Amino acid sequence: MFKLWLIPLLPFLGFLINGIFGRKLPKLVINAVAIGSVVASFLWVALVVGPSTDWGEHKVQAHYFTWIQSGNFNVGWDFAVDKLTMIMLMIVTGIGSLIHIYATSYMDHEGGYYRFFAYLNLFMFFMLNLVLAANYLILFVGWEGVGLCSYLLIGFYFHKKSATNAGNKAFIVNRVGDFGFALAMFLVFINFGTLNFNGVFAAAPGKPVETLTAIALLMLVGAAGKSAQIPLYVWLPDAMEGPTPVSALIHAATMVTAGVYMCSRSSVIFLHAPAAMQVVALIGLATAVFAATIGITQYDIKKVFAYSTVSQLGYMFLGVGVGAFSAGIWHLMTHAFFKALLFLGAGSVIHACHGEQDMRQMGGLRKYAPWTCLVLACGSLAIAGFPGTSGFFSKDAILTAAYAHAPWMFWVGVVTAGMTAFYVWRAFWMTFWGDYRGHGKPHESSWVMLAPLMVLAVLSLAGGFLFNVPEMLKDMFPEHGEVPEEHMLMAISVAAGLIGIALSWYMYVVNTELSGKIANALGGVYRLVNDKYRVDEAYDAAIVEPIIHGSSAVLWKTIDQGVIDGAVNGIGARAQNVGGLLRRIQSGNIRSYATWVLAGSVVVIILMGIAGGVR
Amino acid sequence: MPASFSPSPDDLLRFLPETILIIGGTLMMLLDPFLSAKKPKMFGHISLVAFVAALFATVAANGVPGPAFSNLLIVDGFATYFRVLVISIGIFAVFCSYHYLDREKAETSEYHALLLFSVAGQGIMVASNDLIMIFIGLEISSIASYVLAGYLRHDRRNNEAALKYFLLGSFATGFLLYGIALVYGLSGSTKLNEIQKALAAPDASLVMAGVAAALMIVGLAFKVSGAPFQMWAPDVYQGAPAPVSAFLATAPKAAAFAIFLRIFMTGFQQIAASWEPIIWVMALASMCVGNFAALTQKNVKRMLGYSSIAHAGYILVALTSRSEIGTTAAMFYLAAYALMNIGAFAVVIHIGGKGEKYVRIDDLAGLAKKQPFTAAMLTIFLLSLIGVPLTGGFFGKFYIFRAAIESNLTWLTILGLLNSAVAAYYYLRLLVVMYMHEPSEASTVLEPLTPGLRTALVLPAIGTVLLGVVPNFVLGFARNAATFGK
Amino acid sequence: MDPAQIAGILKQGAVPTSWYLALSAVLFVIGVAGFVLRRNIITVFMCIELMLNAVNLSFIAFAHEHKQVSGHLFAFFVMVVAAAEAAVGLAIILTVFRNRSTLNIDEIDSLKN
Amino acid sequence: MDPLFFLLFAFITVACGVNVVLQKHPISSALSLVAVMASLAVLYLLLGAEFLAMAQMIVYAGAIMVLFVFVIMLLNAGTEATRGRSWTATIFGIPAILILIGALAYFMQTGMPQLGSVKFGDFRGGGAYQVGYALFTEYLLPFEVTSVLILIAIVGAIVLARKELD
Amino acid sequence: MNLLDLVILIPAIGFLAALFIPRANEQFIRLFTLGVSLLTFVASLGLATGFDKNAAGQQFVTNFVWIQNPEIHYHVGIDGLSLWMVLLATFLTPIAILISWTSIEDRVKEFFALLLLLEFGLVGVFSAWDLFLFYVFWEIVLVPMYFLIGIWGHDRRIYAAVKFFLYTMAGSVLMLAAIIFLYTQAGTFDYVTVLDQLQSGRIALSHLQETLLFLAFFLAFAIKVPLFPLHTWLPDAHVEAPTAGSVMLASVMLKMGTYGLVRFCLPMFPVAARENSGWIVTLAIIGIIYGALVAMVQPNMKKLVAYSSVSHLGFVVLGVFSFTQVGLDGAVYQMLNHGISTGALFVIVGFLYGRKHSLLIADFGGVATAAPWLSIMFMITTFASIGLPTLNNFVGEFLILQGAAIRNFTWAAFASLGVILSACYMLWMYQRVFFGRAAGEPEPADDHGHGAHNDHAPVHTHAVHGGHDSHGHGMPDLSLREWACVLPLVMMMVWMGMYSQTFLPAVSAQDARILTTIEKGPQASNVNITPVSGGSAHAR
Repeated sequence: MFKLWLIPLLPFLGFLINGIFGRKLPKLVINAVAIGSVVASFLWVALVVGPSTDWGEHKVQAHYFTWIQSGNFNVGWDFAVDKLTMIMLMIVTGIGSLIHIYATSYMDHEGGYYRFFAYLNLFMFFMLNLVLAANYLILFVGWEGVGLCSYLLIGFYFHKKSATNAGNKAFIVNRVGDFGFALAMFLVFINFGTLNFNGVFAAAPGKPVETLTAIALLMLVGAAGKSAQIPLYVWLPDAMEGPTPVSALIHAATMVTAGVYMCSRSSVIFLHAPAAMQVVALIGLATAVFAATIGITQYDIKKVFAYSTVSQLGYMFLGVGVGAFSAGIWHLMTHAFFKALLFLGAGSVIHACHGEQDMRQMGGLRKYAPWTCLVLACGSLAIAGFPGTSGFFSKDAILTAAYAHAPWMFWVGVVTAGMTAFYVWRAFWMTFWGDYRGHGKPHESSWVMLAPLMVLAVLSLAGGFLFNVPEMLKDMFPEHGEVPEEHMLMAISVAAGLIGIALSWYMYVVNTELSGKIANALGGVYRLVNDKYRVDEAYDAAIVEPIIHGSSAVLWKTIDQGVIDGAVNGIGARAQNVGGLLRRIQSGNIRSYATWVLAGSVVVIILMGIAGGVR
Repeated sequence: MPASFSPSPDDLLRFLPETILIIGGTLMMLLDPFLSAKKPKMFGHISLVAFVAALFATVAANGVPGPAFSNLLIVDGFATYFRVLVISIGIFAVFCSYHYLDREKAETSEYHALLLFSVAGQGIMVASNDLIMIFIGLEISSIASYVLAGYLRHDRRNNEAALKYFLLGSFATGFLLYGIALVYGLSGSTKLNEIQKALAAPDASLVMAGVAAALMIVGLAFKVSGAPFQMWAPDVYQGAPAPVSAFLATAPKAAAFAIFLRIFMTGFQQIAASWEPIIWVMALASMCVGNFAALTQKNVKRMLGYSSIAHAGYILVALTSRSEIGTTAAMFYLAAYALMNIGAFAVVIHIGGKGEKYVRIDDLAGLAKKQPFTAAMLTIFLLSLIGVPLTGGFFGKFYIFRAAIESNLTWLTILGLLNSAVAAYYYLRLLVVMYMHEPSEASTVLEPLTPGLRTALVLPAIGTVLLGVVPNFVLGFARNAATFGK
Repeated sequence: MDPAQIAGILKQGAVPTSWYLALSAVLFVIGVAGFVLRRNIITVFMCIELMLNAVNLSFIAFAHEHKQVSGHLFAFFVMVVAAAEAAVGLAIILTVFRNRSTLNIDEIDSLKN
Repeated sequence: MDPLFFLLFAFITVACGVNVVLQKHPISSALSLVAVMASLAVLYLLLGAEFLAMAQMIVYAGAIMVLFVFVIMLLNAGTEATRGRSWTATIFGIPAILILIGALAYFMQTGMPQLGSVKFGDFRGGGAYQVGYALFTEYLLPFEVTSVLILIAIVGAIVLARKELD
Repeated sequence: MNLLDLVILIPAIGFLAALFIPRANEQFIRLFTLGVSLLTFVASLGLATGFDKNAAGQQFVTNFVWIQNPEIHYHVGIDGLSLWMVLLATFLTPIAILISWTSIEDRVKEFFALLLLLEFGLVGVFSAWDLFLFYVFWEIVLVPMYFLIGIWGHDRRIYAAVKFFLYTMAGSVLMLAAIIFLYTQAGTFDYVTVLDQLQSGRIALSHLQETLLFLAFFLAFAIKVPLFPLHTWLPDAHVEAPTAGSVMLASVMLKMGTYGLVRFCLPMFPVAARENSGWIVTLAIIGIIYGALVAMVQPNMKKLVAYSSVSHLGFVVLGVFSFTQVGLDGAVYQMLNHGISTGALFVIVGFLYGRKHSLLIADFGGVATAAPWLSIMFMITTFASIGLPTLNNFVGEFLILQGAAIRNFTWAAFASLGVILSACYMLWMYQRVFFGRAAGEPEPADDHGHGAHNDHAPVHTHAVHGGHDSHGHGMPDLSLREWACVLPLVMMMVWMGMYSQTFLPAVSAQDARILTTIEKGPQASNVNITPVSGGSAHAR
């Protein structure tokens, strides 16, 4: 009807063309294919599917073929579009298009150019699959597929061990999450007999709370993996090893928000499992605070934004957890705008500084890269929740809902908002103000890169006005209770943001010595935070190392080679020993042989005599 | 049975195969002065002719089944089966011998005469219906074998083998004979059917029958090299000239098993309940002793000696099941066993070189590279010895264990089968050395395969495969024969 | 068998067949013992003859018991066999002695294990 | 009289039999064996086996034992070496022999069916005529076949003992 | 003579014919065996097209008496279960021949002839419907594989070959005992009859008998699978075997075990199977995790893949003993998947070995630069093996785990850990072999990026001093012949991952029949475990 299959398939074709023939194609063709396929897909969504979709109750369903069928386990390759999907489709294809365009310039001097775009297109394919899916398994296809692309793109510079390490880490940590997701699906099928969203959500309200809680918690594990929540967030900061457009597209705007999307998609289940909701909210909140503290201490510009992403994702989970699904999705969208902007801007900065990522080696860039400075300012304002910007609306929606749920969550959220404003602006000041501290002469990026930035800057600023997500989604999710003190709360959060900005201005523009003093004063605490709480090290020591050493020393060397093979070879050796013994009896001496004959006959005679007597 | 001075023509026909063999042997002695200097190979040809003629005579004799010579002999399917078997083994032994005797410069009429006499003795054994006749046949076979084992009298190994074989063989014969005497005392006859009748009588002394049977088991188990009476076998097979080992490991064993089966399945059937457990243990012991002791052998001939003990164990399993199926299985297995062992020994003859210098397992190294055909033949025999399907060895084993399970000998079956897995190890070692090691010194001096040995390889190989793929032609005959004419 | 019985037998003048059998058994075992315990090959071989003689005695005793001549024939055949064995056996012993210059049975053990 | 004869010759048989085993020099053993055979011949006679008694003396004690003595002389076999190497034979041999005789005695005692008794002259079926008749009628085949046995013995002796193979 | 007979006979005839080709004509021998195997494959495609998936029972049946008394039939036929197994064997044999094209130089004739013999045995195993015949084929397969490993293998080939042979032999002799026992009860070796008699209760087995028979069959199959802790022959055999041997071993021969479980163990002894499923599944799960953990720390690629097979086949056993339609379907499907993906892994590892004559991971690095297509193919295979959706293994693993979850959620939870671990060991290996730079490798080739921004100096400066053209010679990309080996496999991965409907319905229909017969088993009602099929207990 709407040829929904066209949406993911276009990028997929791009992937095939670039992947197979890209080596021999000129860059121009590669660009055309890569960008063209995504833009075409965007246009299809925006111009054909979007307008024709009734924004009311109507839901577009499409069944293409039966994928897996076994007994009553029946999963089709099914797509469906409703409003939530529509929003996601717009974000993915829209931002995807922008980033593709940006990347043609950013990656211009890189080796493996075609490879990069092939991967990127493949990512689009899987991501679109994810959002279009009409059942959990197809969603899972996209889910895993984007993980694959994430792995490939993080490890894009595959000569670098740190890059491939990061890729592995991302994939494996995600696998841990997928483990939960898969188990959730098993439970869903066992209890609902289907994996189709329609069927599941229709039947969910009637199911026991325990079951739904279990399903929801397992889904949360999956979502935590994909969306980098505690305790599975560790892969995301490392994922910054990938090229910057990747960080923007995959590790900020789209893929990492899949967890939020999935939870919102399953809102029916979550809503009937309040305990799980509570857990979601707590994890989201904890992640938000935790990552924000780390973000304050980082000097690598991409790491700052990475922790900021983790933190913002925590916000979204907080929104979902307190029942404000639409707020979560709203924040998802605005975050996609401003975080994509921030990352791409950071890319531009890095580009300007000839690959330097350490902010201590930057400074004063506003003179060399004024446009970059400008757009980054917009993004930073948005993330700080400056009134009127997109971030302001979505963050406020979440905090309000949190207040309604539990006021203390609101307060924690506000503190986090302040910290967010602080560290984002800290990065801003360190990069653009002061004097240039690096090498070489920084330069402004090309217009191909700046154009998408500007679009994003506009969206960051105006996204809140343009797309009122809660309004769009109001029939999908239950209404959230009004909070009487709404304006008050809004003021508090805005104030927190402003304080953060001001503080950072003071510390990094006015009194640049201060930060060092504070850091020294805090001593161990500071170092702990700067070392990201040494969580990676703890994981290594507690999980990775024991597993590897245990596997090698205990399982392989001891059990496999020692015990089992030892037993097998031991049987062989025993058999040979027995053989040796028998051979010794075979002494070659005729008299001993005769004795054996004699002894044997004695035994036989006695036994037979006795047996004969018994009858 | 009215006594008469002149045997009937039928009687003579029923004894024709052995007559031919004996005449052939005697003729050889007469021709010795004319041939030995110029054409020593003729002796081999003559004995071949005699064997083949005897084979035809066997078939002819089978046409007039029945007892002969006042019931001392009986020509039935069972007898015919084993006559054909031992005569065929004789033929293969001749083929094996041509090259060997030539190499050792020991081609004489006596060798072939003794071979013919030995087979004649086995023919008598298998066709006997009387313990005393069995005894005489056994002694003809054995005494000829003693001499054959020590045939190369300048070779110390030959001497020792002959001495051991002779002394221990006579010792065991003493036990057998004592058993015969006791049976005779109990039943007043040495004819198997009379013994059976006598033992069936309600007042028969089963204790003494048991003792007599025990003594005979000792004698027969010795001949078939069943544990714990097996000790001589490896020494003798190792020490005797290789073609003689091939012969000793097969023909006397087949004949001994034939009388073992005949005596215990007819004469001593009455007291089966008492001998079954004994044979049970003996079967297991033979399998274990043979297989385990073979594991670490370095000499191929000796290894084959141990392996023959193990195979005797399998056949004893068939005997333990004491059913017609069991008898059939034993008969079938003996045929398969004979073929594969002759073949394996033929390879040993081939690689041994003058004075049997190269009979260690390591001397097979690289055979597959130097002479792939020989290696392929040995592979067939070894696979059959292991018991891999589509070979006679497998089907034989299968049939034996089938018989055992039908007789509720489940545990013996399982132990036996596990044993065959153990056995695989040492046979595999030959394959390993042959295919996977680099050629050794032995293979550098290896001569091309002579026509005689080639025949002694190809025919058994074909036979082994045929027994595995289309076992019916032998199996059907064996099944009819296993009834002992009942 | 108590002395009284023996006295009865002596008086009667007939020997129970079982006495012959017992004698045969004893002789057989002596033969066996000699085989196992003696070291000279020729002596060992003579012990085999002893065993065969013991069996012959049994045969003849049983022949008497059954009043048959066949037992005698068996014994006769055993003698022939013994003769043939003796010829061959002594020839084998001769060759062994030629090659090794010993008649000690314990020294003929090069084929082993 | 019979029992006394029996006991006398049984005693000689056993004593000489033991002597065969106990004598150190093979020639002594051989002579003891001749004595065993001779006394056995007497026992055969008592059992009515006239022909066999004669055969025993002529064939066994005469021919076979002469062969033994001849070979002993030929090989100049001295007193047998005392060093024994078979532990098995010494450790297990003697107990096994004792158990064997015990077992045979026990089973004969308990298991033997009721047997008759022997009185000299009560069985006359063992004369040369009867034996000869049986040999050429009922036992013709084994009789003829034993000739092969003798032939083998001759051939075997030639093969093994002649001077040179050429 | 129907098509199936042809599929069985062509390799056999080819084998015999190959023996008579003069050994000097090496190229002709290669072409001849390839031709034979391709012909077989084409013929077997006819089986797939002519197969009616809705018909019960076996198809393409040939049944005549081979040996009278005991009546042994040459009874072959295929059903939904064996169809794809046969195709797997015929599909992989040409590939195995192709990958050995140049790597085998010693005794060429024997090698390729043995591959045909192997194919004959494998096809036979999967199509035999007479227990005796099955056993015959089962053992025949051992022989060529023994020689393949022992003659053309690596350093410790002899140890590995003998271990392989003895392990399998030890297991199969007990199966032989069980087969004979069944014969004595049923009076026939014909599997259909035996099964019918067992199910109708005409053969009344005591509980103990059934358990022992089950265990006898199970042990033989479990060794072949191989199930933990009977697996230690596998790493040795895999590592030492030549590539073609590893491929056939991993891809097809291991399936003999799992196939046997589904074909024989379950239908014949349903009660024993259910009663024993607890510890069997426990072992399977231990195998899944254990195999994965041990694979992770292997320094040798082939050994790593070998242990991964232990892990993957643990899944299959788990699926089989879940006694659910879903699990069973998944298990059968996973057998095929594992055949394809592990086969491809070995094929590519073989390519790597051919280039560098090493199997140690540590000796590699940076292959992706020198041989991008090789790396991409291996990447796809890796992800297939990890169980990425859209590639084949995912379908199987998911169904298995779903089936296991239906039966017992804890099983699924533990087994799913294996999915995580599989990503760990495969990716870690991939990283070490293909990424990074080979020692002494110069600046990367033009189209392969080091990040202009991100790539820090050390790698650069270090690399400049490397030999100039080492990677060009040492690590060429895929040749045409190699493409011909890999591409069909990769295409199968995608096909099987994307459109399982080609394969699953036939399997599913047959599995359903098996499950029904299990539930109908004579004594089934006495047992306390309620059979569960699919998710029928819930929904609908």
